[in-house]
Amino acid sequence: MQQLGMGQAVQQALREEMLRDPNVFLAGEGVGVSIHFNPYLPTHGLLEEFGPERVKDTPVSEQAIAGLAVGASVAGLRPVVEIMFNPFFTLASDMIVNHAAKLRYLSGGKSTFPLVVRIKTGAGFGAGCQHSHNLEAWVAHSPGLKVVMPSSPADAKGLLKSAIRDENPVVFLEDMTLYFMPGPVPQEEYLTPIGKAEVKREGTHVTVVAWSKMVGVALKAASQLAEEGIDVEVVDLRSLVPLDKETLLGSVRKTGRLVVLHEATRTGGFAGEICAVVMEEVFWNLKAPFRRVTGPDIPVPVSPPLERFYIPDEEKLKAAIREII
Amino acid sequence: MQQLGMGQAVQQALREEMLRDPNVFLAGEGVGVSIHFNPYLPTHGLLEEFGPERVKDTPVSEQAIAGLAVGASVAGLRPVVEIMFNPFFTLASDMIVNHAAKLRYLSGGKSTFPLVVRIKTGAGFGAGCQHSHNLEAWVAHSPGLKVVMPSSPADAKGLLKSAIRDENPVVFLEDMTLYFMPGPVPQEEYLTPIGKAEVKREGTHVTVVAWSKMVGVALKAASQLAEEGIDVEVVDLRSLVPLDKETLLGSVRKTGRLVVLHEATRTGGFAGEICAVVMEEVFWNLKAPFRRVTGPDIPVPVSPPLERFYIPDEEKLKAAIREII
Amino acid sequence: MKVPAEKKMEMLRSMLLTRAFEDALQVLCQIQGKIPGMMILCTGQEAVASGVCAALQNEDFIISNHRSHGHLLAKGADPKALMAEIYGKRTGCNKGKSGTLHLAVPEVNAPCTTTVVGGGLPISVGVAFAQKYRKESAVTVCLFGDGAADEGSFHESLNLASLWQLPVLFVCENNLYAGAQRFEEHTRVKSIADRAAGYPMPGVVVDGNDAPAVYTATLRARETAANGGGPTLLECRTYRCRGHGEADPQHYQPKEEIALWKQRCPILKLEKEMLQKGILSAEELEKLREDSRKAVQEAVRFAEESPWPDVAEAFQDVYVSDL
Amino acid sequence: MKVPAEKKMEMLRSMLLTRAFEDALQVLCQIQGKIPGMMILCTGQEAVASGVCAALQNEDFIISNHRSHGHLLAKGADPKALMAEIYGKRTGCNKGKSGTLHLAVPEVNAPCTTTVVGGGLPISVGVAFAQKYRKESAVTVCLFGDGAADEGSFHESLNLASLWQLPVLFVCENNLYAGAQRFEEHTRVKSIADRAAGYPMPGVVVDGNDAPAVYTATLRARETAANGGGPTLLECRTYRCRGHGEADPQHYQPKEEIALWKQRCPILKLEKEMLQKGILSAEELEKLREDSRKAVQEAVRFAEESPWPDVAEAFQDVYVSDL
Ligand SMILES: Cc1ncc(C[n+]2csc(CCOP(=O)(O)OP(=O)(O)O)c2C)c(N)n1
Ligand SMILES: Cc1ncc(C[n+]2csc(CCOP(=O)(O)OP(=O)(O)O)c2C)c(N)n1
Ligand SMILES: [Mg+2]
Ligand SMILES: [Mg+2]
Repeated sequence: MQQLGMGQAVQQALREEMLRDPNVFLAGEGVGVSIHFNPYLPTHGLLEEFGPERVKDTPVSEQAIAGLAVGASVAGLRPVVEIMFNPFFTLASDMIVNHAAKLRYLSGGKSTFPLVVRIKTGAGFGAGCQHSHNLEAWVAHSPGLKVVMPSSPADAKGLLKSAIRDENPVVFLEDMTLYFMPGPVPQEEYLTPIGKAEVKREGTHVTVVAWSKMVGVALKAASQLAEEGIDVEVVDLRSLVPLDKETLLGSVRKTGRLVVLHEATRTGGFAGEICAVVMEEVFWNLKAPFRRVTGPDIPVPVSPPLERFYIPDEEKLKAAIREII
Repeated sequence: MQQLGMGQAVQQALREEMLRDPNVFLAGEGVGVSIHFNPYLPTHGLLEEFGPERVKDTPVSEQAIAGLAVGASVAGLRPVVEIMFNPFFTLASDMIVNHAAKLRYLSGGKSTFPLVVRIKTGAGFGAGCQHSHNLEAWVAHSPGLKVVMPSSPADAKGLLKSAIRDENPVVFLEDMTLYFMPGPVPQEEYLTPIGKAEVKREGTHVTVVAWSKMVGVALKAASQLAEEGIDVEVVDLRSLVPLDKETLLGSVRKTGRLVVLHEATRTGGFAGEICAVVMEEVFWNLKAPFRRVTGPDIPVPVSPPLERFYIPDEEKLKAAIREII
Repeated sequence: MKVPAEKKMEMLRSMLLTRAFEDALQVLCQIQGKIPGMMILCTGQEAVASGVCAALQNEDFIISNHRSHGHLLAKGADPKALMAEIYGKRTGCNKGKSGTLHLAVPEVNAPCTTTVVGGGLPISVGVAFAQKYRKESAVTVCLFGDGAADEGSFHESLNLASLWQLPVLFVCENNLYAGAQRFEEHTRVKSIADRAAGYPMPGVVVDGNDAPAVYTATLRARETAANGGGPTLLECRTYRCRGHGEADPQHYQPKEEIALWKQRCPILKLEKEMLQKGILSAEELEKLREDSRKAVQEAVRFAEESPWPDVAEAFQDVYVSDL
Repeated sequence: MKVPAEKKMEMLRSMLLTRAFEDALQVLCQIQGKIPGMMILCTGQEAVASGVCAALQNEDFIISNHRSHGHLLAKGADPKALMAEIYGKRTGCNKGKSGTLHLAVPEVNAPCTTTVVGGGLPISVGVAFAQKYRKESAVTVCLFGDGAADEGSFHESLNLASLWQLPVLFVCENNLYAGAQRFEEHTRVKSIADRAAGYPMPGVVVDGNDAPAVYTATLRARETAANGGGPTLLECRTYRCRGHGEADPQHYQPKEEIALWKQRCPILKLEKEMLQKGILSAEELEKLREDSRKAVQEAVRFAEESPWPDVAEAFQDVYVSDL
């Protein structure tokens, strides 16, 4: 099977969908000509392949980029636009949250907005808190949007293809660290359904719920704990909205223990939602309190030792698991 | 004691702080001359009293309004700016979340941003989802900000005065329905500390945690349930950040049961955070699963029966409480 | 440019319909509990919507704002469905979810309306992009106020539309107020059209109370846009005769100013012109008025008699298929 | 206007310091693991920062952006504290929390720097508001790129500053690129200064590689602003000789273009002028260069020898007092 980084997998998804459907186009800052010249990056080479009519470099104008997607989608196209880094979601958030998400409802179901907003996310590249700030919890708190956060190249490809074909607005968050971690990606055409979590590892003692880059951390911790005889089940949510409650609740029903792991800051992070859902539904099966392993409630600092400290790692996760076993 | 609506209480707080400190000024859309002429509204009469140098009507430019606060505060003033309705927070969110909240950290603690952003919030006036969308969970997920949501006129006054004197950026959310519900407000000078929850009603069977307008709903439900012999404790958080864990956890430790009530939509709402915190810390005291009573995961609809259905009420709360008693 | 008589008739008809529609709303919204939410009327500004829409083809799109009744009626929206929506009834054009502030009428290519000031601008650019992408000859019109021209979205939108030479008309309805602020209290620029230089694109000012003048200016801008010549910023100078909304006592609007502009009523103006030119008789005019009153009566009856939505319907239409 | 010799000397000195500082960074950032994050240099654009800051008073404020080294050094920031911050060391001016992209130096009235493109504009308006509110005679300068002039924040800021006649100078460093986009690929306006008409305020274009010219233009705008005459939009035309950041291979920048602009080096230009006019000798120049190299060496040594912050420090400085 081909081994690709997540950027390349995204690239393949974009290429295949653009070949399949002439209504798909890309827009964003540097999606055509980029300040990087790197085949590992998601939109590399697509301008050359599809031309400037379908691969649109935009000015630095996040509101216009998001609005372009809203308008083009209601007029029948399938925009895939990019917001360069997650903190700049703020600048596009009126268009995404007050418009893309709500205008269908406001039309009484008459208008549709089949658009995808791709956002690069994740700390770990020393750029500081105005470039690194995971805001998936904001998006998930915005009815009308779907929220996808793939953890592997294969998922990224299959989920993005599904997102592009979805009739609803989808926010698709790509952790940049994953661009450079190769993984197997099937050669043949496939779609990964949005809304289905994946049990990445079966286990009996505790359920760890994670998404995006943190799934790798969870798997590492799980295999290390296996040597201590702790049997960890790892659930990769893949999408926060829709949330695959069945898989989530099924797992915790079985293990009776839950740790939620995410990179975003703790207070108000999506781990709270997971805890609440599980608590409401499977309380009587629980054997121990939950734990959340998350970024601390601080902006992401630049200094390497501080940034490393910010990002949750397998040591922190293992410690949390041990606390409740 | 004087009986004031929350708008009048806010007005008193602004007036007193402006009299006390010449560095306090107000800015926003219609904070001086308003399309309403209504003494119940928060900034009514302040332009006449303090003049156009200190009560600044701005153009319809939310980014500029929030940026004005950031810049003026770092230069030594004490801005109190208004974002007209909560959904427009999106338009100001880059300035508030990426700047007001982070620039102190980015300066290594050298610069301070003592500003207040007042935001009108809450459904119930038939204006629809682009005017009604409670986003306190977004703000609470943004390290560097404090988040205050008063439930009564007296609290609004005391908390706003504290917010204005706070050295940190504070987001202060006012539910508009409360503007027109009079309550007692002490005549003499007082401050209400930010970060202290209040037990509004003591009870032994279940803890209901609420804030803002929903505290009134909780109290109503509590007194109705009392007749059935269900003894409800009502905790008014008053601020989401800082969160008064001591009061919160103390209450659930006592009752063993928790229902969180908020008007914001369910998924990703701040109820999740409360559930997670309590679950992590007082698991062994719990007698039943938690419940969340919240707005459903839909944009706020306009049609009167639908909007009424959207807003959580005492019937829904009582049903949830009965489920776990 | 000579404006054909039938175009004048079309504009007069849509202005009369809008005026009758809103005159009814003015009364209805005073009745406690009848109509939810704010009530924002365009009384006195009808010539903008009517002039603009008379210059458009059916396939052209419009993106409107909070002051949308005139825009949508002029584009051909069904007054019954609008009225029922304003009431919040199930038969409303948006099933009661939108109310008066965000009326969406895809049937007449008004697929969404936003009450976020300035929000329509980036969306209209997106619609126009789709038109150009598909090599259509249709155009998109964005209608917005003078206040919206201060929002950042205005700037980003005009720059992008100009850069890509998109077929979009930015029609600024400068009614001299943005909320309680007079025009000169929210910007020092003398004319919104002056901002066209910054993108650049043609900037045109027209008397917004003169429907044929609006029509003519729109037709020209449409021609340019449809032929690949890019966007135009068209400022229509008019006046907000009523308050920002019906709850606004207009305490900050000079009475003489209101009186002056009421004399400049765009409907009276066109009626007079048509009567003088002999392309309209007094009887025809009375008939037109009667028609619009009847249409509005029917719309009100329809709305009144329509059922409320069921609460279960609140969950519908968030997503294309339920999650 | 005649520019005094000592002002020229001041500008030359700060340009040389910036160049030496960034030449060192160019090398250091190639060494794996030495410096975190992106490395964004202003090589070739030094005349803007130096010309602007030479025209300012100490009490004036500047708000800078991602390309800030020159701005801050010209305003008088300590190269040691900057360098240590860029390394992420505890002794950095921001204790390692900011790194190179958001250097804040309140000591020289640069209280915050933002890497959100366009983010500095509304903040600078706020700072200028405070100056006017307190009836100070100081002004605020906002430094931003041509790309930032497409953000909505630009528009809102200029409108508000003009409306309130605030003492702020909007200095657009038009280096002909915004990321990988050439100027004419991100807007059709011929000159950012043309946008001044939309607010309105004076719009001035100056050769951004000519420090004395920048100085003179800034002095004039400062005078106007400090005397209540309101803001100016000053566009300094220059060129980004290096990539957007050091990881950028500049594959989209024509080699000849880069070569041409390297010949227009603002430092060589001023050196030559000063040597010709006899206000600088070859020996003095050598001494100036030597001084800046030494200052930078010292800064690098300081940064290298400084300790890393302790992880516990990550929790400090979020709030004024911990929650
Ligand atoms: C982003 C945003 N800010 C504020 C408001 C509140 N608001 C509604 S209409 C309005 C004034 C708009 O003025 P203008 O654009 O001139 O339109 P007009 O009402 O005059 O037709 C304001 C401030 C809003 N709806 N959206
Ligand atoms: C809001 C926002 N969008 C995108 C970026 C990514 N970005 C950083 S610099 C830059 C280009 C800015 O160009 P310009 O303003 O001309 O400044 P220059 O880099 O040329 O000095 C971009 C797109 C950002 N930092 N902030
Ligand atoms: Mg107006
Ligand atoms: Mg540039």
